[in-house]
Amino acid sequence: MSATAQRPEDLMGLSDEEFDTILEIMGREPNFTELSIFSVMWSEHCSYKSSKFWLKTLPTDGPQVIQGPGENAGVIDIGDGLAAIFKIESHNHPSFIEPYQGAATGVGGIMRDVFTMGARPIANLNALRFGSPDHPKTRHLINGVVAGIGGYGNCIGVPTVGGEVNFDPGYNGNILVNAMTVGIANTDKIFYSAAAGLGLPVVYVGSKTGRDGIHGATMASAEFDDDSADKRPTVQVGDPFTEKLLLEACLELMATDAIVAIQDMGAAGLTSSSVEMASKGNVGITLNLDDVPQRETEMQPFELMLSESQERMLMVLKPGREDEARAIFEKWELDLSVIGTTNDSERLVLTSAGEVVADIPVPPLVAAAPEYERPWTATPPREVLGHDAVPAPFDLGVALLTMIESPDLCSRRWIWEQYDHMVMGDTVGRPGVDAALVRVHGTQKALAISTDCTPRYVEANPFEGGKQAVAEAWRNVTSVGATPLAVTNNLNFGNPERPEIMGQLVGAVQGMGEACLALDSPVVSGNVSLYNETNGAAILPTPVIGCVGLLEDVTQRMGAAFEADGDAIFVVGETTGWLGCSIYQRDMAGGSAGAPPPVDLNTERQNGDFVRASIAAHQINACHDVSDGGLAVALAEMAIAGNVGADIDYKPAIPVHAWAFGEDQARYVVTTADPASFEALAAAANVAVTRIGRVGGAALTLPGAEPISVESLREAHTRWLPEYMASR
Amino acid sequence: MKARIHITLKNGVLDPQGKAIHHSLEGLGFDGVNDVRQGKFIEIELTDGDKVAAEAKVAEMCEQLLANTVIEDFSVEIDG
Amino acid sequence: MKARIHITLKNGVLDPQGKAIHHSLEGLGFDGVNDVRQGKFIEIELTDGDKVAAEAKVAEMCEQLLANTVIEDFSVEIDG
Amino acid sequence: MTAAVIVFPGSNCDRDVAVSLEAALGHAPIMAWHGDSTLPDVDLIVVPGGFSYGDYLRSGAMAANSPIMREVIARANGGTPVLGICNGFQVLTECGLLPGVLMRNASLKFVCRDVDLRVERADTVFTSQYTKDQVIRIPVAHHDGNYFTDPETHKALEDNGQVAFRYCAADGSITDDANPNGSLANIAGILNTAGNVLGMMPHPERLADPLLGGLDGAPMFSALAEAIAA
Ligand SMILES: Nc1ncnc2c1ncn2[C@@H]1O[C@H](COP(=O)(O)OP(=O)(O)O)[C@@H](O)[C@H]1O
Ligand SMILES: [Mg+2]
Repeated sequence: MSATAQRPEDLMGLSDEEFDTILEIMGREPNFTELSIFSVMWSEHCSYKSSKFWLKTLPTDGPQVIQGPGENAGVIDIGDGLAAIFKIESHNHPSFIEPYQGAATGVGGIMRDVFTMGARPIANLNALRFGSPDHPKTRHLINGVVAGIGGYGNCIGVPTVGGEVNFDPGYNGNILVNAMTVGIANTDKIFYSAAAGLGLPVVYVGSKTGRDGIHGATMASAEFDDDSADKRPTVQVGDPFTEKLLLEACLELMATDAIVAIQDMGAAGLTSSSVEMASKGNVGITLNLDDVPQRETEMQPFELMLSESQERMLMVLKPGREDEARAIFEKWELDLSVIGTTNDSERLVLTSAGEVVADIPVPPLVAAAPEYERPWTATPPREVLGHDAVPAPFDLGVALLTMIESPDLCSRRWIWEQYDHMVMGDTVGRPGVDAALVRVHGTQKALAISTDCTPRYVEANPFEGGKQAVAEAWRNVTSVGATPLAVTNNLNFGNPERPEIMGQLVGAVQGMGEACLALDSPVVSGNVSLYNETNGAAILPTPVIGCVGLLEDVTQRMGAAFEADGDAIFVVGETTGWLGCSIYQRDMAGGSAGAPPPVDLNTERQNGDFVRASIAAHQINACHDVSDGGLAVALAEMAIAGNVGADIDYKPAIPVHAWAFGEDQARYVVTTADPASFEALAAAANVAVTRIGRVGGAALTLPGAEPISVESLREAHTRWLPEYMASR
Repeated sequence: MKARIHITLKNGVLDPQGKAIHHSLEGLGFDGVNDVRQGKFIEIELTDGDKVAAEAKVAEMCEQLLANTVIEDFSVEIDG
Repeated sequence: MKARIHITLKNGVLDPQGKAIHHSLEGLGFDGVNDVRQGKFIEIELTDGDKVAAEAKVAEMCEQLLANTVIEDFSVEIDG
Repeated sequence: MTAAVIVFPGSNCDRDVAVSLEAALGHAPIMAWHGDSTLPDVDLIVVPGGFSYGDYLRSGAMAANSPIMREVIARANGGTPVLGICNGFQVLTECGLLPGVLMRNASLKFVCRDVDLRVERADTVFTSQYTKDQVIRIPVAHHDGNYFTDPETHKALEDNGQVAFRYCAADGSITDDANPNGSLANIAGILNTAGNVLGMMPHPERLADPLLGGLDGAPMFSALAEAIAA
């Protein structure tokens, strides 16, 4: 058989070369079902063909890492026999088409990735990017996405404890919905997907299979077009109630030793789950498709294999344990069906109505998956702007009020009040600023979790922006007193076949990698979402980082609220007044320009370690990292959180607007009752700290500005989002 | 004048509510139930006027607000 | 055999959903809307059999589960 | 001196309330499965929060029809204290132990936040460690908490003193602004006529640990522990 063999008219998104490779692997022409399986397995989504080369460069090891990238989720050791299991995942495109169900099923999908490994999910977060508030679709999309995230998480009973939201016209035609889940398991009870062992039953559990989600770039085919449009809904509907039952049933079965391997059915459903289990276990799997529980009639083999119906799992059990498993799933009112067995053929064989409908060798299906080193061009460097390149505001106080009322900096209360952020009884405090803190049930430990990315920095300089995303997440976790342990990441970019977009991805990954290494926070899981474009316009490059840290004793946590009158306020880290790519520049001075603030990873590390040590030594009373909007915004947030003002009497040597709104990295605002010993500690640690004022009163007074009452700060901060959402 | 609107899930779209109701009916001992689908029924009281125009207007309301046409179908009847 | 069930709020019972829809329709510029009420529409596919018996059975389902008769009325039609 | 927590498919505050009960009682409650038709001898029954059956059809409707609820109704009629929190309140109204219904929030949105409650009755097994008119702060987290009933039933509730808690402003005044969901007369929780069944939308179990933001929910559990120990 050679490349001259008859080509089907439709290669289902595969290239000519990829099709030739398939002919070689099969030694014959693949039938329609087989070609469908190759097509989805070799799609960008499942094969990571554009990004794999670069992802391999990321640091993924460390003494804390139990399982890095490659399984359903990453696993880290948090001591005392416990592990934190977490991952982030995108559901961008479906959320744009149908915001409620798209976001809901995104949440459902990432939770399955976590509990399939044996963890009980304890926290959900979400990183959202919407288009301009003026865009006619934005309000509807926010409404639907927030309701969908809440609808799923609230119902299943896992608290949604944090996240982030940005607005930019670059997302007008392509919003981003990235969902992260963190779970807890015992280190000796972690489940993997390798189906090792022969003659073992392959078991399907969960919802029945319908024609949901059989679609997309890979699958526009003549056969599909023959079906009426309403036979193939492209949008999946989430069923959080069934997922709750699936979660409880899986955890109950996992408490026994009946499971050999388990894998959720996510993208490419039964195909990718069965192929992955067979490949990792070096076995073959034969499935009888007639035994797959079906919701609709006359489903074709390729439909059963490609369906992305939600709330399903595939398991390999020890022989003879089927009845025990069935009893548990029946108690939870779920379907369980033995649909196949493992064998030594290393082939995926599918049968239906007594006939073989597909027969593919697994090792080459996985190993020969394409991997491209796509051409890329580096983003041209931008000029470093001086202070005078960004004009001062007419009035510093008015500028601050305007900024904290703006879409990107205002309070997210309207969002997080729609999420049950307290269920499970371990959420410490309420959402607010910095990392979320969730106690590990029944212990004194807590996990600190934050998601971060500043796309305008990444756009200006992908390498620095990639570093900054890691640094900011790490800083947020540090701010509450926790030690960052590892990160997960979601790479959201445009079309990788365009060299300038590929250059963004390369730069961001390199920057991330360097930061993860320097900050001892390896990447343990992640997700890549490419082709985020509409009409040739790409989104801002958005490599979202989710960082998880550990606080051994939750009672030692640090808050961001100003507390005691008279506490001295310090800035940790150096303030040069970097206004290039700042929010101030973008929103108050006519647009994003110049180089973004560089991240010095040594300083970042040193300052963060110092802050953490000061918290542990009970030296400080409040701590907040400085990010979007600079010092003035950080101070305003601390004043609002504590309902106490501050008098900032420091006289900066640089223009005051640059001092107040510049976005130099590696900085924190802290308060202390004992400034002398704090300064001594800082000197000993060789960390730059600057005393800038004191806590007290009912107003925030910035250098050279009128006092602004905390009440008016709060009003400005909370006004925009509810009003925007109520208007039309 | 009254518009009666039925909003139902498109064929093939999963109906978690219908599924749960079906299950619950079985639990209550009702047999012979093969499938349950749940939809919405909306009644709109309109100022009297032209029936044909009213029907077009209500269809427009469904498109814009009442139905999610990605996953739902709707039908409109005008009474009286 | 198919049962079509309409479940509507009794007169005088507050309908937050209907009220919100009414408000939104006005916001979208639809005029001439005097009132909006939202109810449920449930379709049940039954094993074929006696129509009269089926109707009684479905009414029983409504009484026991599908409707909350404190606030809701229901009506049942059996098709085909 | 034992309590039972009823667990339905989709309950998700069952563990949370068990933690509070254990802290107050000194031992863990019995977790009773919805499909069981018998219940061991207990001194207190809690119907917890969550999304029983996904809140599909109507919140609480399917759970109200489960086998265990027949037993719960019998025990309630026999005088055993029954506490329904959030989804539990919805189940208690659906099964007829309490009058009225909990409709979709007036905002149509799920709401999770701390609210102020005015204690209207401090002379019940549930509330004896509060004082009448005390203002307590407790979280709500629900989509269907908008209490409604017909005018006669409402009048009877008020005349009999069956309203246990109302949403209020920080100073205890009953205002529209303080009402998170549109409930009739700001009703947040009601008793049956005998006073041994309480349904409430707010979650006392979420504020019974200082680390979680306060302790205003704890007196309910200690009051119950004291009452059933006596
Ligand atoms: N999409 C969201 N979902 C839930 N919480 C959110 C979301 N967006 C922001 N938040 C919460 O709002 C707070 C402020 O967000 P952000 O400005 O990103 O914080 P920070 O500057 O400390 O990183 C944080 O507690 C964050 O977790
Ligand atoms: Mg941040």
